[in-house]
Amino acid sequence: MKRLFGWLIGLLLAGQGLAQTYILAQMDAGDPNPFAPLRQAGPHWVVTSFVYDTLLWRDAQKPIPWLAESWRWNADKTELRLSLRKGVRWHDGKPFTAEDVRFTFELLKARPELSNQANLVKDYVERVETPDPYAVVFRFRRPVPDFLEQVLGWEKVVPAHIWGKVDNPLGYQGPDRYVGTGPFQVREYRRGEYYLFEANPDYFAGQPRVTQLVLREVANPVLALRQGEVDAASLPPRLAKEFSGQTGFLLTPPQPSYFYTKFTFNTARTPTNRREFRQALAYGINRERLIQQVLQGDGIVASPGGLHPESPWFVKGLPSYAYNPERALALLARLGYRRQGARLLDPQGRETFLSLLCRGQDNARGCALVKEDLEGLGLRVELKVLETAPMEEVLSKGEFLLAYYAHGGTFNFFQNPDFPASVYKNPRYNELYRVFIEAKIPGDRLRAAGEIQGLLTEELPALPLYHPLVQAVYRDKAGIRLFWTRGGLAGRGGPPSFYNKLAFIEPKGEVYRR
Amino acid sequence: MKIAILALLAPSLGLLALSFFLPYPRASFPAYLPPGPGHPLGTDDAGYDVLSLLAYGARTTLGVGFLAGSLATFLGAGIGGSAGLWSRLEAPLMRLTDLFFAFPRLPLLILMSLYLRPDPLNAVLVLALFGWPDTARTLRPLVAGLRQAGYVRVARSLGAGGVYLLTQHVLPQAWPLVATQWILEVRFALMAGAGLAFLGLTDPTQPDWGVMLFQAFNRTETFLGPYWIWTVLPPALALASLVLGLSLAVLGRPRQLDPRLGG
Amino acid sequence: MPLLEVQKLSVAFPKPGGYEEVLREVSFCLEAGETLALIGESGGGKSVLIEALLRLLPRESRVSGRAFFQFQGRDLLAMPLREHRSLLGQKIAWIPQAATEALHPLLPVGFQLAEPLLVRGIPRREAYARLVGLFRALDLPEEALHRYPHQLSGGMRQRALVAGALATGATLVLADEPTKGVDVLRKDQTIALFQKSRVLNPGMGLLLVTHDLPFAQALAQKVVVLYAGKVVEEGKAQTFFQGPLHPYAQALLEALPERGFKPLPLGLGREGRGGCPFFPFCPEGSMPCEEGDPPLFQTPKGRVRCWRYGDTGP
Amino acid sequence: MRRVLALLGHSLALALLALALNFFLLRLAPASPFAALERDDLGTVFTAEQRARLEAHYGLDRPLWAQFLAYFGRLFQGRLGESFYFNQPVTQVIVPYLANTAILVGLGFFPALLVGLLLALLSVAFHRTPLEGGLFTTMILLKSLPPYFTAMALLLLLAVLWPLFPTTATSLPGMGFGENLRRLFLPALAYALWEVGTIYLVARGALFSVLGSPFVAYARAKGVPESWVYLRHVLRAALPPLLARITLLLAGSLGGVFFVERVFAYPGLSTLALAAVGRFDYPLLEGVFLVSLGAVLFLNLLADLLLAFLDPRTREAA
Repeated sequence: MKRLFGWLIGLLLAGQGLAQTYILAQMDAGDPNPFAPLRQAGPHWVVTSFVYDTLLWRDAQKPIPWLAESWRWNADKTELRLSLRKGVRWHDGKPFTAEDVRFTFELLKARPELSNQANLVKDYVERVETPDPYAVVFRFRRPVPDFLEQVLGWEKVVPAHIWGKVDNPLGYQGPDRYVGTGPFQVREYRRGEYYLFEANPDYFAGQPRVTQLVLREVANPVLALRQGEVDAASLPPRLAKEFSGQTGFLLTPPQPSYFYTKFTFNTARTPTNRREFRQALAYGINRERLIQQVLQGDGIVASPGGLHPESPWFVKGLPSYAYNPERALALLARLGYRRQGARLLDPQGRETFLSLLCRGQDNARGCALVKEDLEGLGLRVELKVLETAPMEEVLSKGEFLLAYYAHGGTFNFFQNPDFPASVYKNPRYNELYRVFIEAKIPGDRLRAAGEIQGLLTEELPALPLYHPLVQAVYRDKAGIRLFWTRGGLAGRGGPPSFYNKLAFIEPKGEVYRR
Repeated sequence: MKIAILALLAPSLGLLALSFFLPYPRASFPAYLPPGPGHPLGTDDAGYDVLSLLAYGARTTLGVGFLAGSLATFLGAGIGGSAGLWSRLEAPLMRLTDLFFAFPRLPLLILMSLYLRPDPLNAVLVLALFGWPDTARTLRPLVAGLRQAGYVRVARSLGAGGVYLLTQHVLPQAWPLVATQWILEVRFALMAGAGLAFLGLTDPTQPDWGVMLFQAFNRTETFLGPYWIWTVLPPALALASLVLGLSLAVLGRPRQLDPRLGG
Repeated sequence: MPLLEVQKLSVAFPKPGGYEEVLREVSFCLEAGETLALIGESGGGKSVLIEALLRLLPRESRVSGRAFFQFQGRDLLAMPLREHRSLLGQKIAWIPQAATEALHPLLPVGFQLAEPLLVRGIPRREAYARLVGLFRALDLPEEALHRYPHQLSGGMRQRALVAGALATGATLVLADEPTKGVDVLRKDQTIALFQKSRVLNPGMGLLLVTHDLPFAQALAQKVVVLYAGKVVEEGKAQTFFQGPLHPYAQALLEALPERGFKPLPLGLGREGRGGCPFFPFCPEGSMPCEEGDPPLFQTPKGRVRCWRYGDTGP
Repeated sequence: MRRVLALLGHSLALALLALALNFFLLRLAPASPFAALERDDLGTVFTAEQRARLEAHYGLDRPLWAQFLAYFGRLFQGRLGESFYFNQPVTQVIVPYLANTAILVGLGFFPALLVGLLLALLSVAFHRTPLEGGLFTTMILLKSLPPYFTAMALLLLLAVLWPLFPTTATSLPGMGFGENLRRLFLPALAYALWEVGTIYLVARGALFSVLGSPFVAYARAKGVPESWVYLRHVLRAALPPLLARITLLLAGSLGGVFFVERVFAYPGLSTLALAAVGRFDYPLLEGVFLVSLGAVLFLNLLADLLLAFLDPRTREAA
């Protein structure tokens, strides 16, 4: 009965956009202030994207001008001139000007620990000038074409008139820390339970569709959706399908997430220091079965090149290491491993023992399956499960042989090879990466990307396993239409999410057309 | 009452025996098969056969439970006994017991998970560490009472050393009570062990009843479909019946020392 | 019609493989205004008799026989429990044995003593007033009412219990070993206490259970001697104390220091072998005593269960 | 008052020892909060400089003994330092979670106490009858079920199969009292079911030990009706040792709450603790340990005080 009633109310109010609340299922990410270096970037970023704005934003497909109306590079890409949007106000009513942008990036330059991407600002930005209240000029020490998306699409602009007075921004607890320009203002944050955001009526990009937006921590999103305890959640397709066809519910098409699970080798230790050994193990792991058993089919096999198929630099046609135990054993034989009955003996005739570390309880299932596959080849595998912090410690110190864990950010490359940098050094990779970052002509970038992916596929410091499929399920209220932001919310391969703030505002005039 | 206890202990022992006939559980079946031919208890979310998981799980759960229980009883009897016998030792040992009682278990549990790799052996150590104070606290007053018992004083006057007294006189007398404590400690270890697993502080790839419950709990499907019937009930009932059996077994046993012992 | 007439009262407790007889067909009468002393070695079942009358024995015990109570001439043992319970604390009062444990450690003394009155609906003020009067009569300090049992001395506690019993205005008072654990010095104080309570409540029937003969002699008008659960002698107090009939009673008297301090023969007699239970210890034991258990013979100086008083006379 | 001082002294010594342990156990663990910086959940890698500046901000760059002094210095001012993960004072982070756990324990423990006591009284009054037999076995059964199983069963039965109660234990803005009660009902019930068994058994034991004492017979002999005998005499005599033991029980029972919070994802202290372990947030962990230690010590002290004050015999001596 309760659900029917809730649905009826939704229908009635949908039209007029009267006082209405929309509840999103969202993990609690701590205080919604702008600076949270240690907090998981994804969830905190999604929560704060409703309260603060960046110079660039992204729609379903591409980056779009946001607080910055337009921008121009100089010839050798060492200077970037931006003209800002006018008439934008902070939540406390003060006007948004170029001084806020200058202050924000000078702050990040001085204190790079405030945000993940701030080290790029420190390394590349020499000075930030404001020729007039609505124009900003970045001067770079070295050309960095990707700066727009990687940094300006990521860093939240903060009000100078508030943070200017704060000597230690990281632990600042003043009530005005929540002032932003975003479509919603922070009304209440109940730790571990919910964020209550209130609409910012004169938001520059459009009128928010609901007066109150609640981001709520829920144990079981499916049950919460059924009972009307939340209005939107992202689910794996197998759980989302019960809502397709139900009146009042809308679903986005299933989407491979930018998170991926991967199997990492310690290239500094025998036997995983041998490239053929790593390739052999890659052939020995049945990734299709992994997806079938762990995700009940809700996943796609990840490319060994380490990039997500949706990434603009994704290269097709790389060798796919499809499950082929015979090929694996052939490779191992070439290295001198002999099969004796059920066991595989190494060149010295000893049994081959491998230790596999697995991060977090939710990966335990996958770990166990990989262990079974490798034992199928005759290897003896000892498996250990560790919590996040101890695991990262072990990885950074290189005290492991094989590791199984998951993280996001597969839309883009990383400064160092996608691997505990402390262990796998590959000068060629770093060279190619520099070329990729500083290439001026798109063609050069694509070629560099292709070479990097080819190198990773051949060298295989880590074998990406799968991308899980996700799908948003949400109530049809206030005309809200969720969509997947290609490339992640913050443009640089940011948090994969269906909660793009554009879906929660009525587009106004030229700023953003759906 | 005896038959009830045996009936309750039977399923666990039966499963333990069964584990020697069933193959080691592998994730080689379709997920969430309902109980039927080939899989009397169906399969779980990752395609493991629930019955073989339960059987092999019995090995770990019972193993850890009985080992930890015995270790805790041994420690408790030793410390409690000596605290009772030598008055000099009484204060420091009992202070130590108080500290263990005072220190909240939850944080200690978590701390252990950081230092110790989560394998069954460490689980035994952790559980024994939590279990022994209870036995120490129960045994000390009784042993102290025994110390005043006539014949113990006589033996002491004949030059019997402390250890001799503890092993020859005190413990044999207190034996029925130590056995009761042993059952209580095993019961605690079983419950707490399954609790450790449920909090994800044990090795999830080692089949174990607590891990089965934890895995089922972690899966949303458990609450959506009828799957909980064969993924949650079997391990829970197996554990509950064993613990219930032990609880009833304790009731019939002596809790206080036999008054004739001059206690 | 006597205040209390006990007929063939028997009590047995379960023991592995059957029942152990503690009281065997005990009969006696207690008149209003009279004090009867029930004498016997401790552990001879005397206290059990009181608990049987109060129906406080554990459920598994087996009680038979009748106890007619003068109040309505009804049988105390047969009436419904609720009705019996309503008599307690009104018509029947109990002065428990170990005064120290009988009082609830955590409740003030006054409240505990007033409880039987409060239960009857007597207002608190009136109940306490009655107690104050009795406390003064038994020279107990008034504020002892508001103190806790552990703050009172042993003697004070006993006097409080007596006051409690008297406060109920009960016609039948059952006192259980009032001198037990009382040192010789205070024994005569206890005697004075009971004499004063007789004065305060002249109409009451007082059943004194004791193994303290001088105490019984000082207070009782009638005496009943129990041995191995049976009444072995019953008679007027004066005649009894000049010369008891039953050999056991004589042995009891002679054991007193002022009467020669002869040691009492050990043991409570042979149950279950038919003959007179006192036979093995009886100085005048003879043939019939070994085979048959003598009945209670009526003699001018009272009833006695001993073959010597058979039809052949003493 | 002498005894109370002794008790306080004892608890204080215990607390100080635990405080020191609390500090070192964490600092020496094989993990550092910044290890997660090797790569955050979006693959970004923090540079060495960023990491160094963060360590400086939290004072982790100083030698261990200096950190230890700072730790104790803060403690005396009642501050618990700043959480690495939340960049906020630890007290500010802990208080809401602690409040939630306190509410859950309050809603669960006290009804369980009342019901447990009542059932114990019933089973003592109806000793050796089927009622007592039935009560006794159900209670033993309740204690043998793992707490998280009862919690899961309740969630399944009363929130999923038969949606009487919400499945989410977290609150919503503007939730009325009734709605709040509804969301707390299942977790509280699950916790109560876990505690009632133990309370019943402890109470039953205590009542039986009192039942045999002479003042009970004396009460009956005063014509006091049976119900009063149990309520006023037996219960009153058993109360001091019983309450003391139950308070100790509460101190040891925080484990039960732990599981209930885990099943309902209830935002309580244990949820915070588990999350803090994953991120290895020293100060927050220290804060959680201190709070739970404080609670346990307080309850132990309360148990001793209850025993002393509720019994007039020991009241003056204390």
